[in-house]
Amino acid sequence: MLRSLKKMFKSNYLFTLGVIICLAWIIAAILAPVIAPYDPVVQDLTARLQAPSAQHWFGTDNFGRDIFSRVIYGGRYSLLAGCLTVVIAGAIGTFYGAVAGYVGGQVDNVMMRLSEMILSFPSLILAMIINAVMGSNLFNTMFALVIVAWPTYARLMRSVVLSVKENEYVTASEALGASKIRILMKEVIPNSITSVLIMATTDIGNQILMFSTLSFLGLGSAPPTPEWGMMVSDGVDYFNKFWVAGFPGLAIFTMAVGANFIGDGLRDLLDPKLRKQF
Amino acid sequence: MSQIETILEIKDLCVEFKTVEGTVQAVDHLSYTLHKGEKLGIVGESGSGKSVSSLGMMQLIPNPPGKITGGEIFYKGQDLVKASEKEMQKIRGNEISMIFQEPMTSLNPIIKCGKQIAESLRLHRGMDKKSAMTEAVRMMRAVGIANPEVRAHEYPHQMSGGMRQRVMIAMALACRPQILIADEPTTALDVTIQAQILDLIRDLNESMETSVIFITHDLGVVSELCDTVIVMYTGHIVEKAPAQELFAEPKHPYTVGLLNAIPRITKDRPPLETIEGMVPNPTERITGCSFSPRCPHATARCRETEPPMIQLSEQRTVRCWLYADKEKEA
Amino acid sequence: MERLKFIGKRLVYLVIMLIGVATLVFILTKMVPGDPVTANLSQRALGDPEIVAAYKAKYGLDQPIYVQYVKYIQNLLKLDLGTSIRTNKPVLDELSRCYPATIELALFAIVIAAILGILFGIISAIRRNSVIDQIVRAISVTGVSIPSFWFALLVLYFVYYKLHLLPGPGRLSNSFSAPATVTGMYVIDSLIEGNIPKALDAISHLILPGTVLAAFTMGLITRTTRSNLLDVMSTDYIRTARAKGLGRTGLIMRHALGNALIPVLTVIGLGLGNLLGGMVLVETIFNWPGVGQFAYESVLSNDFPAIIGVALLIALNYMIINTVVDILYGVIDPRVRCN
Amino acid sequence: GGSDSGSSTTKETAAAESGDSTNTGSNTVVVAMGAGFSTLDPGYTYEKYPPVIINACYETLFKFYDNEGAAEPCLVDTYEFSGDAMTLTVTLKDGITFASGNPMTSADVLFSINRCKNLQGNPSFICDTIESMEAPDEKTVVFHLTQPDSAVLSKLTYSATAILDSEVVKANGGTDAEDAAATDTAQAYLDTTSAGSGMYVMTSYTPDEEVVLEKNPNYWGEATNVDKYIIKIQPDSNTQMMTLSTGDIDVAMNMTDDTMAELAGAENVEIINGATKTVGFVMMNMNEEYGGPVSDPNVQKAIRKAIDYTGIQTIIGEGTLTPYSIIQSGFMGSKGERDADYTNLEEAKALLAEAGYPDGFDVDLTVCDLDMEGVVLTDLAQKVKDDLSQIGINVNIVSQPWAAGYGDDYRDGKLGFTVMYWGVDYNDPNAQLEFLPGASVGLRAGWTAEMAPELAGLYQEAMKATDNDARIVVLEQIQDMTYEDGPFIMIAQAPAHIGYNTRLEGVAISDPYALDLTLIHIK
Amino acid sequence: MAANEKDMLMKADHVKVYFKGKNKRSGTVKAVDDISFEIMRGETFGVVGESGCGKSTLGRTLIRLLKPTDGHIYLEGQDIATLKGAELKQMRKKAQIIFQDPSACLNPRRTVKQILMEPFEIHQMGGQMDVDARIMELLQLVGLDSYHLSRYPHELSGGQKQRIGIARALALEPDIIICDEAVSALDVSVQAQVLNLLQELKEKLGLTYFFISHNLNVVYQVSDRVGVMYLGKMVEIAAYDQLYEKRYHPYTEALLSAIPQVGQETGKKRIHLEGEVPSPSNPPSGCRFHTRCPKACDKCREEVPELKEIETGHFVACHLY
Ligand SMILES: Nc1ncnc2c1ncn2[C@@H]1O[C@H](COP(=O)(O)OP(=O)(O)OP(=O)(O)O)[C@@H](O)[C@H]1O
Ligand SMILES: Nc1ncnc2c1ncn2[C@@H]1O[C@H](COP(=O)(O)OP(=O)(O)OP(=O)(O)O)[C@@H](O)[C@H]1O
Ligand SMILES: [Mg+2]
Ligand SMILES: [Mg+2]
Ligand code: NI
Repeated sequence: MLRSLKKMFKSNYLFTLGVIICLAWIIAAILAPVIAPYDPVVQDLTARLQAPSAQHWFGTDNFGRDIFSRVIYGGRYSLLAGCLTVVIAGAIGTFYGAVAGYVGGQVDNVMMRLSEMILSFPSLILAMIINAVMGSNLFNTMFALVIVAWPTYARLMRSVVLSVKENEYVTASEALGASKIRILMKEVIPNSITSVLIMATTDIGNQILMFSTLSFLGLGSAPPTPEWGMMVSDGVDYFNKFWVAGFPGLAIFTMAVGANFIGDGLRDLLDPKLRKQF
Repeated sequence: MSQIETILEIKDLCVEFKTVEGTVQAVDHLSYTLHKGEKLGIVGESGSGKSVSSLGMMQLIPNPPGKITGGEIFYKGQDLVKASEKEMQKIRGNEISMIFQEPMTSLNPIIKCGKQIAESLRLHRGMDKKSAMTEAVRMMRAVGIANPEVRAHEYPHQMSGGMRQRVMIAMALACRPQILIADEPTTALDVTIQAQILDLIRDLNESMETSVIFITHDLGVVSELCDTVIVMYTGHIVEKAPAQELFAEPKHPYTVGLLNAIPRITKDRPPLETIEGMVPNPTERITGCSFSPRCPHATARCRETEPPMIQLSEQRTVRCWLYADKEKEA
Repeated sequence: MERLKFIGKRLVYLVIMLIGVATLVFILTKMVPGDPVTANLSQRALGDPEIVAAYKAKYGLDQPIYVQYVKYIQNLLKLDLGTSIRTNKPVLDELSRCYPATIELALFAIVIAAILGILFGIISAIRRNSVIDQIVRAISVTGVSIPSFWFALLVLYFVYYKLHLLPGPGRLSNSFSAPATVTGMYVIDSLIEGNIPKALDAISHLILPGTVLAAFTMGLITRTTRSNLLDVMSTDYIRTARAKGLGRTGLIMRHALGNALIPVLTVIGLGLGNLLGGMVLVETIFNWPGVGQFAYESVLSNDFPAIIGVALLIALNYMIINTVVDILYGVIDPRVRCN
Repeated sequence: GGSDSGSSTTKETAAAESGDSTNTGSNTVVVAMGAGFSTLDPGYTYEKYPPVIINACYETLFKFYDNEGAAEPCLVDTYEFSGDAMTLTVTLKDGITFASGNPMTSADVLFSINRCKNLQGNPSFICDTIESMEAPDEKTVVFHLTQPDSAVLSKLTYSATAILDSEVVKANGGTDAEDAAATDTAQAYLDTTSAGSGMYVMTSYTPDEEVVLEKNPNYWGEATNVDKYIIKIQPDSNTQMMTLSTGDIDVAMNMTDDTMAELAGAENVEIINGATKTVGFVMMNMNEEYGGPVSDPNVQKAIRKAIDYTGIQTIIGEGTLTPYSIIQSGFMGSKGERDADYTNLEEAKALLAEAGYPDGFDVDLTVCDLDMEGVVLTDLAQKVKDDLSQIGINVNIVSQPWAAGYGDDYRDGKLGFTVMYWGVDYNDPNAQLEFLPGASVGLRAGWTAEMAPELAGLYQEAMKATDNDARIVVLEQIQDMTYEDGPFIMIAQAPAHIGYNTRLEGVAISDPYALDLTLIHIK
Repeated sequence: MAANEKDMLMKADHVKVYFKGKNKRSGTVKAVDDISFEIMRGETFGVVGESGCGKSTLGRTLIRLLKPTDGHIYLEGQDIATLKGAELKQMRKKAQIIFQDPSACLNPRRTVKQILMEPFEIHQMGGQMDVDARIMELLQLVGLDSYHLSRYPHELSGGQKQRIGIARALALEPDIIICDEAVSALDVSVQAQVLNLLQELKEKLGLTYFFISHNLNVVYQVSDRVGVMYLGKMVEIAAYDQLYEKRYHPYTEALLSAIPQVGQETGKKRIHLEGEVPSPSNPPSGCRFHTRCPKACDKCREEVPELKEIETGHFVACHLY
């Protein structure tokens, strides 16, 4: 596994690139207070809407705030939101799907209909309504994202579990007298989780996109929090000042690309079908 | 059997696979000849290179990871290893055909069976749609499919395993190839169905004079069907002999072990003899005779130097130091 | 008989799902702390309790929630979606007004996405690990990762504003008046009118928003096509076909593609469903008077009947698409047809 | 009539198609304006943009012919207040016909205004002070008022009181009966065409997309040379900027300061910046339960002193004004702008210390998702936050959608500290009297009449003064009393930015109508 | 060899296992249809039959991995057909199973040690004995070393994996083990090793096997008694030596003749069975074999033959006898 990971780094440039990009953003977000040259929320109206320069690498916004600093700090929110959403939605969906797939029958039927209902629902609108219900701040937005995201995991997990539970090692465990819960937790879930993990990596990118989309629509964290989506949304008003919306947009984009590259790479690495082609 | 016509000659064929774990020498200096009308059986344990060697003949080794690293395959004077993809396409399905182990997955699920058979006719014989279809139906009847006119318009999943294998055979034989390679065509089938298929192959071999290379791990099948047998172990041929001679008097210790390990229906049921140990890991390189770690007769010489193919009689060869001196006698 | 039963079952399922969705939205909208009165009355009118009460009565908002719910579901079963609080018109009328615009754009986008996606997928699968493959994969990842609102802005700014290559927002140029409504899709309606320049103009207006919408789905389709094609290319029946002497083109076109595209169909179906649900941004930015914009406005003004209406419409769409995909599966894949 | 006019325009425009900028040379003018409305039935219109269309298709008894100044007669020939200011008698002009050809009579006036009142729509409150009406003859209407209302003439300029062709409207389901709210079904009709006496006739309306106006062939007055208006609904300012610069549209009504800047050098585009009467304000609840520290009058003073008004002008952009107090600049009686050097951090700190908060305090500032003429309120909130941080007040911005609770809390006076805006309902300073203690907006800040009885009393005084000079005296008194005190700080009058193609003239910012189409000419 | 001489371990009494199809059309699959037989303690009961005839289903039902639709299964006199909960769990200690595919029957994410620990964890036997020592003992029993303990299944060869599977089945010291195609996936040389191992364990531990295979050679090699199944029915049951002497049922006869034997003359006389096994969801009327039977008569088409004892201990279900 480690050996093949090493091989991946050597052979799959896109994967390597993805890892580099994501690591860079994560490090930047963690070390934001060290890296960022300015306070992300302090205004300086004398330096409004300045183009990128040596003082302000990414220029300034309409309050004269340094966009580079804001982008660096912004990573904290976007990344956190993306990762947490995926972790929570993944956990809920995985368990839900595993139970549905493993128990089967009517239980499966009802559970899947329920998740389908949410799936068939326009996700953005659902998120908007949830946000309206709960009020918009970072955590409520994440909550909305989780609600929207988990059914996808549930479905994936269910389909994997359906095939995994046919494996003879599951029957073997049953023959030994293992309880259903034990079989689910020890046999079924560990062997089904890989594809969920792969999906989760790619999904981090999607969730960051989704989160920034909600922020763009004005549902997200409260200003002046430097959140990427909101920064793009603010920048839309300064359309001809490309840097105001451009850099935060680029940040979202690169982060999503990075996550996708990693996800793709992992898929190649872990999916035995593709793996044999290496 | 006086003027036997050689149709295929393989010389020192080597095939390698590059895998994550290392390089696998799947076929190692394989040489043999196939005569016209001959039924050649290849037996050996799983992973011994049976399939790869036959895929090598068709230039169908998945590349990457596989690659033919040496050797020649002469078919009608042409070296298939050096043949271009275009030339190979003319040969495949036309001169040399192949059927595979998995009848369930070897047919395209979304194309009707008749059409799949007709396809090679249209490809190689340049037939039009209609006459190709007629010929396909004829072929289906020839391989014993009842009601071929109806069956031709069915999809593979509507047929049972035995039926599908017949369709595969009909497809392979449609263009009346010189050589039919059958890679474990009956392993997935029930014994009663297997018997039907074996009879079919034997009949076709007689009526069409097609040479058959029959790959299997079931020595019983070889014994029933084949004229000549090749026993493979870790990419090598360890023994080659006419079928009767081989089963009556196996020479190579591996062949001997293999034969003794087969359960037979006898009254007194002697306990099975076993070959100790396991087939070595394919990425490992073994110096000397590759069977030496498991061989009860292994000597220091076996472990150091690889034995050559030793010609015992006109039709028998064996790769074992035990027979090194006998060669001179012969 | 079997078929009828199947259709019957499907219909019952559909109705149950829709009621479920309606219930879900109903509960959600009732949980919203604000009430639609504030959202829809003027700041001034809010000060007058009489107006507020009359307004609530008009939309039945003064009744207990369960009464509202039962009434709503009853009406729903009569295909009455109620009256939009914001626009004071039947929701059904509002939806039938904006739906064609959305469908037109979504269909256009999915066609672009499918064609490009499949093409890219094939190319990159055939030339696996080559430079072209890497480029195509980069494009598909870009499509999947680019924030659509940002992409929309970029495209508008450069292609429309700076370079004047394609028309920007709106469904038609000012020089054309909207065609008489038959389908509500301008391209088709213009063609029905026999006005080719207008149809072309309508198509050219579809390109930019269509591309932006298509980007994500195209990425997905490219990916799925590529990996499926690779999977299929390593199957036994492809080996059989090669052993038959088929060349590369025949192999891919006749044997591999059909099988590889079966799962792609699901992605296309899902993509179309998502497009319809994810229109909000693109429609707002491209000023496209479709369901997305309507939904956005409705959410902003707590227009419950409208929100539920949109949700039902999109859920219905989703389910219809799923059904169509299932049926197509049957057409393409004989294995499904028989079960 | 919609579909055949559609096909006739196709021909004429197919020729224009070839040119790059479509409209040059034609007598069609394309206007882009914002969204946010869904009906063009005058009886229901209340939002910002419908007046653009209603003003072109209908007429009102009175009208503002320019942006500043008072209402002047339009359909009315003469008018007269009774001595106690409780009745208003108007006589209509002669020879006025509707687009249908029907002559206008006092019955139409009664129908229209009663309908507006009885529909109970958003704008019905405009008629609140009208007790009843009578029509002694075909040309005379007598308004009986509930109380003296100095703003009644201004109110009668409002779109909702547009005079409808009662015959046509009735034929299409309209009614002015008491129960009109339930029985009137004319909205569907009035959303497809107009039934007024205005210069134009609406020939099509595609919600959220476009409105088409064509010349009224039966117009009784003198028309301009614009034959047709296509009004595109384009909420996004960037879109408008781009379409304007490419010549796709002739007038862009919702530009922002920044998008304007992009067009600054363009040769065929003219831009106007000017203040509207829409005003952004900070509200500090007088009720301590909600307001906490900001309910303290000294804290309110301190905050007023701490806010950087010029900074806010910079952020909102060119054309922004800081009104003197609650009556915006531009209204009759307004005292104009607040002193430019009003801001004084030292004084603010001193006031804060006096209030017992020498080190400042933490406070939540609730803000909703609305925007004021394109300026999002959160931007104002961020500026306020930054300014207050200078005197040690740590503001925590809480955003809450208008529809999801903010609106309710605002209405119920439960917001402690917020940034909000106010768009004038009808173009009259009296609209601003609602900010007085005890009045509807005042109460939202927990400002009851008992808290400032003197100021509260000025409300009635201002209503009674039908004489303009007398009004001005009262209004100035109100402004002085709220200059330094009270829970409202008017922080900026939002500018409007209109860009238009130079082939037009007469394009101007209009408070009552957003844009007066009847004044635009093609050069 | 009368049945009562030896101690009877298991008895199947009119066992039926039907699978309801997903939709109405696919119908009910009568995978096991009214089968009765007995298994003596210490014997190996072999079952042969073509693919899909219900061997696995029968085997799994015997140890209650599947619930019989009808009938009784007695294990040491206790009817286990309807056991539930704790009782079922207790029963699991007495009956175990070894599977066909050695790679599929071991959880790929657990080490050999974890796999072998599992039975003790499930039955909470950790406290009662030295589990580690027991695991070592098991390993030795199946001929493996302690260094295999930390390996993952994919690091082992097929034969080794199968040995782990056997060790796991032995862990709870069962009375009976179902071997469902336990050697079919193995190469000839390894197959012989495993068969010998099973034989050895049986003698050492006094086990009883229910040995399923489609390979008659293998079944014959290990069984004391052999049952031949066709389409959910038992058509012939006999001791191995009886079967060697005389096969009564035409199907058994045909099956035997169809197996290619090493060293036999090519083209030996063979009983041809035409056609394929009919679908178990729509079995033929009467004797299920009549569609392929060379000796079928009218009676076969109509009447279902009973399993009759033709000779002592030799049961046949055929109208010919
Ligand atoms: N696609 C491949 N990638 C990597 N290694 C391969 C591939 N195909 C075959 N090999 C290796 O080549 C060797 C020979 O394989 P081959 O399929 O010829 O065996 P075989 O004798 O046909 O076995 P079996 O009886 O199982 O079919 C094996 O060690 C195998 O691991
Ligand atoms: N869970 C199930 N649901 C429905 N049908 C089943 C199920 N399990 C088995 N069957 C059906 O029951 C019949 C008997 O299957 P079983 O697996 O017992 O056969 P088998 O004799 O073990 O065959 P093989 O030799 O192929 O393993 C088959 O037709 C099979 O399709
Ligand atoms: Mg093989
Ligand atoms: Mg089985
Ligand atoms: Ni076999």
